[in-house]
Amino acid sequence: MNNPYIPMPTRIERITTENEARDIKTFDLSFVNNEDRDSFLFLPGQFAELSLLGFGECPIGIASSPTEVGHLLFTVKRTGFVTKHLHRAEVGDTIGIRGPFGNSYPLDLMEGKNVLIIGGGFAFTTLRATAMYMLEGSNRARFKELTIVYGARSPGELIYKQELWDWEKSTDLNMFITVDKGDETWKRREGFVPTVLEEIAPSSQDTVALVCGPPVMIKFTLPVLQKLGFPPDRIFLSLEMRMKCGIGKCGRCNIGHKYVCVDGPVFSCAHLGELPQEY
Amino acid sequence: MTKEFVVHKDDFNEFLTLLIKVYTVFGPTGDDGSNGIKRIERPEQFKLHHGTSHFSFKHFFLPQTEKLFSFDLASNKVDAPSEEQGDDKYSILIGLRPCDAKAVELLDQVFIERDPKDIFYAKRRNKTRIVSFACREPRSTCFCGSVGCGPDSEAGADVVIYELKDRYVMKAITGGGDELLNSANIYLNAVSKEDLAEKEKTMIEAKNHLVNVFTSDGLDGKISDFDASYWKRICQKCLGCGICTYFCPTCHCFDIIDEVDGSKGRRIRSWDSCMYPLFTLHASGHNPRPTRKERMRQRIMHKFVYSMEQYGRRFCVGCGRCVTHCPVNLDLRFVIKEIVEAK
Amino acid sequence: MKPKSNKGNELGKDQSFEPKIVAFLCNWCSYAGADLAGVSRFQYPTNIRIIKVPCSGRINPLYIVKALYNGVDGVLVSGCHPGDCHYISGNYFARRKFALVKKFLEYVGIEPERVQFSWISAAEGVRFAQIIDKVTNDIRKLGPLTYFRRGSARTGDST
Amino acid sequence: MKRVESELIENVEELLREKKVDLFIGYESGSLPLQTSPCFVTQQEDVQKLVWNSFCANNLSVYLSSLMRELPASTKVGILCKGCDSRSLVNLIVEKQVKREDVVIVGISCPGIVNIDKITNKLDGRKVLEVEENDEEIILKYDVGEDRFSRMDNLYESCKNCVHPTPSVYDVLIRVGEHSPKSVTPDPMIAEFSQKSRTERWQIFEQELSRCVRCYACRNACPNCYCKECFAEQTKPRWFGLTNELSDVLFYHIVRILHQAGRCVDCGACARACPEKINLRLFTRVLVDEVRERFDYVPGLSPNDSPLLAMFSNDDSQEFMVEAD
Repeated sequence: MNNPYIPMPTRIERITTENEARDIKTFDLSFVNNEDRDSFLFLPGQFAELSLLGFGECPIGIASSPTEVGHLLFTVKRTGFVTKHLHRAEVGDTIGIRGPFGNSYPLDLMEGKNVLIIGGGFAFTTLRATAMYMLEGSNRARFKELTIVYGARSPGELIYKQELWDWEKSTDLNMFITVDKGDETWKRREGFVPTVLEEIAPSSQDTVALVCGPPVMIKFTLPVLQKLGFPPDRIFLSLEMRMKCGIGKCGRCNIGHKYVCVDGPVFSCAHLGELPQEY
Repeated sequence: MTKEFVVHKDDFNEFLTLLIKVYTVFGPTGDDGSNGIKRIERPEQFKLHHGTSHFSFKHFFLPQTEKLFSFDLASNKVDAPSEEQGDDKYSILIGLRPCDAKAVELLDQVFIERDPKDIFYAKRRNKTRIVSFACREPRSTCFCGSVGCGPDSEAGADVVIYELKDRYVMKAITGGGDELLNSANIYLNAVSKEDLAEKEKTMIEAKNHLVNVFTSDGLDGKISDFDASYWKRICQKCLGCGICTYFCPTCHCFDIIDEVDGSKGRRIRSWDSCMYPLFTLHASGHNPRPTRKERMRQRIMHKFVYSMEQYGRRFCVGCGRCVTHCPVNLDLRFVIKEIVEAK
Repeated sequence: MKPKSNKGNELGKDQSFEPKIVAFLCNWCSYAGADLAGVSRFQYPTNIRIIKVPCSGRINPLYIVKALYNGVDGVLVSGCHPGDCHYISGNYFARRKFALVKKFLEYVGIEPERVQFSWISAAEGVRFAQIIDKVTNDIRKLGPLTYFRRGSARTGDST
Repeated sequence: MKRVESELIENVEELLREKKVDLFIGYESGSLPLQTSPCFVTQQEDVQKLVWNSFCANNLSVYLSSLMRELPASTKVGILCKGCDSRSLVNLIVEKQVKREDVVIVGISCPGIVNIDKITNKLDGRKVLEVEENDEEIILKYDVGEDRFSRMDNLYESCKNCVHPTPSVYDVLIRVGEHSPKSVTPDPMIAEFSQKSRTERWQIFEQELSRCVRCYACRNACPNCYCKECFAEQTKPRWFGLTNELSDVLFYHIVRILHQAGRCVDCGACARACPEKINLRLFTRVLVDEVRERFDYVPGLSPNDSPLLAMFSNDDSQEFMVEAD
């Protein structure tokens, strides 16, 4: 009987500060025990509970794709008690990890279709994992056209900047980067993600949309997607909820009869429509 | 062939003594406080409550505070509790009512049947046999009949004891129950037709005692109007304390936090309640259930609707503790009745 | 990256019990009194851990109970003499609060010497040393505060 | 009691009819015999639900602080107040949680509330069909036979020592019990507990509170406890543990009771709400007596008082201060 509450020890290999406000950091972890690493099989979209002994745990989406061997990335914004102390961690410290939990983005449904990824602010973590997974050599052919629309409040708040610039140049996908308000050095597009999405107007023909971002962005993005002809069962959202156990026992992360930690965090809009609007 | 035996009332203490030799026996000892379940070394200590007990038996398997593991910050080492079962001697929890026994079976669905198994709960539960007493006289607040349970329900119990005038009819429900009765078989007598008839009569009498404010078949699909106006009215007098959830035998929500003392520390889980403000408060400050209306609605929907979809079982056993203990007498039976009739 | 815990060292291993005492000193008078005692080399026991607060009126009974809960054996709260308060009435409000706190803690069974209040002005270096000496001896006689100390582990770092 | 009920219903009907009140908080008969339950009346036809008997125990002022935050500013709320409820309400007014002009108070000079546990313990399972009462007695009718209980012997402790049965502030007063305030005495239970030795007192304090399951009913039933974020639920910082281990439970109760210093009106709502029947008044009442003796202050008597700990006087006694010997 293995104990589902015991975290697996990992070592922090690298910490990169993602934004100017320095309150978003990406932690690259490596497992201390190899059998933990081998047992930690996940798909893009899943999350894990990061555990800091003495402070507690917090559920964070896995930002790296399973194809990035030797890397396990978690991007964490400093908001609460545990994340505040996680931001004080240094390279070489040991933190615990439990998981992988939840479901992934619907890779089988996306197979052989176009994929539209819409991200906002620091909620681009699991979407980055999905993009990396799709762009990986052998996987790329399984999917047709990939379009990414990603925006943030200001240029300094964009995360994974290096990958963004590489993807912009790459021909494997169409990358659209925007900021709500640029500054003098900003030469690219300016505007909210929903308005940019309307301008680009990608065809909804045979396309699956993955959306993740702050509630206000989702509120204005969904109508645009509907206008573009995306049916609710081909729009997927990744939700955030207060969580403690991550395994469907502690009873707090439910939306209707679905637990976000077990039946989510990825839900299709159609599915969400059936559930009570209490999230 | 279910096995039923008769034990005379004056043999009961000896019968219990034999069990105490073979098993470690726990049960109510008359102390009404929340820690009312104690080890029973002598049969006189065992005091069965009249009707449902003040506290629910839940904290025998899911204690209010439980250490998940301790850790040492200096070495960053985690020492998990030992996995093996400790002494493999079985224990008996005696003195439950049928509603409590069914509640334990419902908790089994959450912590044992559904993966991943919760080893803390499983460690206690797998080693415990449940001996419940059928109800002769349900309390005025009992509504087990309305939720598919009953004064003679056998769900969750290994042995059910029916109290007659001068004897007990003991029925082994599971193999474990069989084994349990055999370990004190010198006091078991064959059950006669009259015994069974008297047992039936007392059970029918008990069922007539029940006041069915609503009926279970009227429930399906009725409690679904999420945005109905009655939710606001229902919760108006609720004080938002945690009594109804802490005394409910099927409420199993818990919180996990760390506690540190110098370089040593422990991660503990302790009871939590959907009626408390922090239960779903996000770090961003957003709270999907900001007021008591949403929380009361969640408590009722989870027990009567969501649990049906998650586990195919209704998570209310009608023990009536939330009715008796509520400081403002917010009676769940009349709330359900109002919801069903409003449909 | 350890959780910073304000727990002192383990209990004094030697036989003579050395109490741990928290002293909330008001910045304008008592803390200055302590400075004066230090500057003038007056000897006083080292058992007290000084926490400087703007005024004795700033002390919420929650802090006193939290100190006892975290494992100290006694608490002293010291402020300016009535009339000397830098904020005019801070110590007057505090006096009423302390009267009720002392009454309640004593009533439920915590030894009165465990939680003490005093007025020490900036010029009373000698008196500061004497009071600290008296408080420390009182508490040393009582022995460690075991019956209220936190269970096996304390809550996570409270910063 | 029937006269009082009809008088009450008349008053509330008039208040609602003339739009003096948008909502009236009173009692309705409970779902169990011997129990009443708070009820919120907004329509005229619901007025018949209102009752008054010896079991109207809840302190209804507890709803006012949250109601005043939720309802639009102009709403007028009517409330039925016994002596202690009105003093809790005055305390809310004094502490600026409720404005006097937003509240219409129907006062009842309270004859004392009967402790249902004392009666239900004597029922041993018999089912009560009907309850009647007169000034001296409670009459319980079973399917066969009946029982009579004296009201005075079965009152709640806080009612037995009640000094202010008549509301300190009201718009309409319904006279029930004709008795002037009793002599001002320290509560005998507190005096007797104080005689015990220190270790004995601490042992009782621990024993009583060891049964606490931290359901927070004592806090949520108390009109004085209206903080948006209670210290018990603060996470930045977390002051004490979440367990029901003794040190956490004692921390919570000691600090909560200290927060009642000079504010508690000894209505007994906390002790009534406790599911474990912990005698909380044994620990809350001591400060009520201390505040009266030391500062000659009784909370909740007039809306233009100011809170005890928001005032001071130059000659407050300070005998407890430590002096260098």
